[in-house]
Amino acid sequence: MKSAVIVFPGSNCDRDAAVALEQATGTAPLMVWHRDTDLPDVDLIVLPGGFSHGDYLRGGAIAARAPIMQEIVRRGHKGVPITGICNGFQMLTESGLLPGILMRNAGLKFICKDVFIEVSDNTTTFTNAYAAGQTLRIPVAHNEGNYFADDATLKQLEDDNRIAFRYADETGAVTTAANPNGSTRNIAGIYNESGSILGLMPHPERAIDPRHGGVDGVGFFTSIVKALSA
Amino acid sequence: MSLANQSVNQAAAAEHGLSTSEYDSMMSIMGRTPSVTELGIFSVMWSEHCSYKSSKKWLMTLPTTGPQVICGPGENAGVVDIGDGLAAVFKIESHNHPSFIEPRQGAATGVGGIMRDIFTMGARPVANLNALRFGDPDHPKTRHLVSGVVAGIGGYGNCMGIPTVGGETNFDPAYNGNILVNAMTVGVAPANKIFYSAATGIGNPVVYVGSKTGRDGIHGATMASAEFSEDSEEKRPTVQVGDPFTEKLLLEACLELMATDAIIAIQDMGAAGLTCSTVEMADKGGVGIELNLDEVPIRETGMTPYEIMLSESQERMLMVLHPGEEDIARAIFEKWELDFAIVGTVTDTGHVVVKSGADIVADIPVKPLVEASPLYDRPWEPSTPRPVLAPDTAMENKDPMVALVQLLGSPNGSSRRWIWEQYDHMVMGDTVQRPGGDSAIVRLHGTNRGLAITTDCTPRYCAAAPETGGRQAAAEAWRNLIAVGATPLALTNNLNFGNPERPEIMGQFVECVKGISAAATALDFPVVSGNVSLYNETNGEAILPTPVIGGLGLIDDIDQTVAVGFTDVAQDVILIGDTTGWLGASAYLKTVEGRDEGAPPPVEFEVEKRNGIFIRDLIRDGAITACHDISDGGVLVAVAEMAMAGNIGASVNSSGKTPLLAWLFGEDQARYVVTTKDSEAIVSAAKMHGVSATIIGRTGGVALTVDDTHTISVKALQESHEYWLPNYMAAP
Amino acid sequence: MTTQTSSALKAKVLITLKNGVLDPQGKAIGHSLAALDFKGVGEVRQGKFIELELNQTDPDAAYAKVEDMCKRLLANTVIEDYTIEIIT
Amino acid sequence: MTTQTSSALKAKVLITLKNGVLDPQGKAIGHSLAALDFKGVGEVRQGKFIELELNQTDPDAAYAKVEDMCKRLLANTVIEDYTIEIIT
Ligand SMILES: Nc1ncnc2c1ncn2[C@@H]1O[C@H](COP(=O)(O)OP(=O)(O)O)[C@@H](O)[C@H]1O
Ligand SMILES: [Mg+2]
Repeated sequence: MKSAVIVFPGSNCDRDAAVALEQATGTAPLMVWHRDTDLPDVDLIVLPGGFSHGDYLRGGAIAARAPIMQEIVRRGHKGVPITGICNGFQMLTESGLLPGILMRNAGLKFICKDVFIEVSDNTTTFTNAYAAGQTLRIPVAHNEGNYFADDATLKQLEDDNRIAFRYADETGAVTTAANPNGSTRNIAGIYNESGSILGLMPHPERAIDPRHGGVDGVGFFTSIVKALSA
Repeated sequence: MSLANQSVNQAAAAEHGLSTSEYDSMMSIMGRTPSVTELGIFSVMWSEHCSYKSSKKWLMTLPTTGPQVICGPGENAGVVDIGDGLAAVFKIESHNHPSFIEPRQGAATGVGGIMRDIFTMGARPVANLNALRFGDPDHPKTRHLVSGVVAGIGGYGNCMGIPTVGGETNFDPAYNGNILVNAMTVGVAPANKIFYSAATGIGNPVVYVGSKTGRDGIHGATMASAEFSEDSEEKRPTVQVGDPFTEKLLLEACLELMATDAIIAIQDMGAAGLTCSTVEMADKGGVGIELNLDEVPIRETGMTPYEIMLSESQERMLMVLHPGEEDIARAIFEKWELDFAIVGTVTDTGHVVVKSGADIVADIPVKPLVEASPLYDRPWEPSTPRPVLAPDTAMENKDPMVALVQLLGSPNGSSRRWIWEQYDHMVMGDTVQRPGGDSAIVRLHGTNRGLAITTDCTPRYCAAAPETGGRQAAAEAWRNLIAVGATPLALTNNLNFGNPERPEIMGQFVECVKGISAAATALDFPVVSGNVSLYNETNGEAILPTPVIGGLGLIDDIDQTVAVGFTDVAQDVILIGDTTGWLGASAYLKTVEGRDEGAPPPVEFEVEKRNGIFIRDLIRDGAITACHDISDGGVLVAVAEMAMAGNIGASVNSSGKTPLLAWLFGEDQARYVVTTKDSEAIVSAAKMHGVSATIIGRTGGVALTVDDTHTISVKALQESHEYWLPNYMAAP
Repeated sequence: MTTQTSSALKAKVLITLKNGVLDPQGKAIGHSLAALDFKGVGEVRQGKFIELELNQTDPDAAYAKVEDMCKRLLANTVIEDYTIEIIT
Repeated sequence: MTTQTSSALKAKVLITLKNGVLDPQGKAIGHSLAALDFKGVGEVRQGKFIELELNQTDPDAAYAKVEDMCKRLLANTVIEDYTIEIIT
């Protein structure tokens, strides 16, 4: 399985994503600089976390207009699996690959801590190693993770079962208290229509090592490997 | 800057903060009337901040060497060998005055500045820490300052992608008019590829990279050396705005260039900007440098040479390159969309010569400028010793659990979670002990080894007995490294004091330095870098003496470390070290009884070492399951913190030690609480090593109980511990 | 980006949150104002203000260009509206 | 803070960085516009726009009040300037 991590000026979870991918796939991903003109054929594209362009204007906004994003959008429409983590999720919404937008956290503060998320559907490229309804403990670290979309979009997401993860408490109950950032309907991650593109705020690449953030993120990467190497 | 238009005379020099004798020595070095630009250069080079004129005499007494030390004080940061061909590069730096004026930007640029010091030496930063001191929580400015400083530190470090893994935070009315923001960064570099700042090679190009130069922070360096007064609001426009995004690019570009062999010398532009970096690079290399200001990338129109030389715009670096490597370097900086300009050459004149258009605007001999920089032996008064209090000084019928809750829920005793959750402490995937423990542990990427890092200082001890306070600060840092299983390697220090022209303040400084020096020598814990921040006072009210110690330790195997939290039920709780019930200058007396009295606990290095090495070996042998050093609040607070972190209760037995409150809350030094599955082995090993070890309790249940009579649930402790700071910050 | 003193025009762009979109920053400001004892303050909304120097002379062309900038970058039209003013 | 439809006045406040203060956001926007091939864009500066409903009727009193708000909360006068417009 071949993967690429796109590096933007200000990306800072690119190495973490690469470590996780290498651990899961056995090969290091290609690290592609945002100004590189050609993107090799890969099975998976990762838009990593960080502060691309300093998060200036809006998180992910400037990166989403980078020339390489046109190619990424094209691949996305062709069905190439893409995942955007944190700042990468913001790029996906800003580029129109996913609906809605990630606004400033309701508490107006950066927030870095472990949260629990509930896996809605375990049949997707990104979640097949989990059980449906499983609760994962995964870190978040962001300033703008407050998902917003209009009611029609939200209904569509719900109807199509495209809400990938919701913030929950330790027992899996989706409650207001468990929502770290004010996100609409506790949304922590969403899919595109076909399920080939996933954006999520929590960092599965920070939960692949018992010494660091736990291992609940490992399934995310093994799911991908299983889905894409088959 | 009206100053720029003045003709240079004694009055102008005085406005630049030069004394009469400094003015005279400038005149004799120059042998003519200096230009305004030259005066500006003298004034910043001779400011307290750049010249260390009040402190140098005493700093020279600190022990700075050891087999592990690759580079001690004098360069951008200290460098120690950490084995396997790697070096750790670290330093702490203050940004106190700017953070008081504009907390968010002041703190942010402080973090940016210390990170530049680290990557200038070729190291990738792997961890940030921050030591903060704020005024009385009830002071009208405090909340705003806390919120701004934390947002600024987080904003900068988070954007850079460097985890902020620890620090300390105190509140005391002595900081009402003068908060302290000390930022520490640790980086890792190949031990054989450290970059230094000595310019060499006559004719070699001098290159400017990073952001453009604007009118930011002109006279920041002299401001950081002047006491605050009511009108310091006037100095506001000198505050710089940080751009962490540009610094992230600068970091990556510099490390990319450093992987080639293009760089001869490199120096970041910090305080006093282009002036300080040019003079230091020339001085260290024993050469001259000629600068052409027309080539300096400028952000604003109409900047004068004076302004360009003194600007403190952030995110800039100066380098000397090997001739012929300019294009390689330029291509890298252009890739990262940063400015790159050849602004000068290394010369054999021994002068810094600054040109602007057809004019020479400054021509100063480097050696005299640096060597004649004033050094003072300021008069100092020894401190008056406080009486030693007897253990029965504590209130007789105070319920210990009520006191415990009070301590854990007090401004100085409560959890700092509200702060560290605003810091990305996990990015880079190597934080194996997060904030909240004794030391943070950051794994060396791709290995099973790690660095332990902490910052420590107990200002109330330093105020009560400065030398003891200095000894204690260094010993506590050492202890915090030990407590996770690390071997302490070296320390960095940030000496924050009031106005050194007052003999009693200078006395605090001198005695604290003596204490640190004694501890560093005795504990093989040399001082490899540091920073001095003086004149921390407003309208004559000085801060508490606050010599912050940043400690670094090495861990050979991160699987042989422990944390503070209880790990299981039915384990024995052992107290290591001697307990006399020392309540003088304790948190208990101050917080619970409102008494700031008594001599602080003495620090005995022989005991310190014996106990510490014993603990570290236990951790390495896997003999203990949790460890916490005892500091503020004594044994009971330490046990409570272990219970809260592990979510497991414990029963503690004083075995009739009296007075009970002194035994529970006294702050005797060199002590630890550990838990184990096999206490017999530990007690007998302790006996063999001459270490005192007492089984004082057992883990289990959901409550913390003392002598079967006093009890409180762990949940109630957690609630009171976690309540204060977020609740305080949520109030309008 | 260079600083051009010869710019003939300036554009001022206000970017505001659409009606109905929650504005936590505005709300927080409202709270703080109340805490500072400012009475009679109704809703508070926070937006962005962007000023641009444009090196051109025709205000209509400038307007069209800035509108294009808003659509393509400056505003996120999922939640934001923009208004443009060209100053000659 | 309550939403008062009976507010008699609105205040619009623009908060801009003082001249000479570095504006990293404006700089990044300028870069991005250039990358999107917008030509002839000079300096770009980003500020804040705050709209307030005020439950009072006298525009002069309202102005004075909002100015006080700017000094005490809305603007960081160390690095920012503000301009106020009262709309009746
Ligand atoms: N400003 C801060 N930033 C990050 N972590 C902090 C800060 N202040 C305190 N901490 C963390 O809170 C914990 C408790 O701090 P402290 O009581 O000073 O510890 P100790 O007594 O062991 O030195 C430590 O893990 C420390 O790193
Ligand atoms: Mg400790």
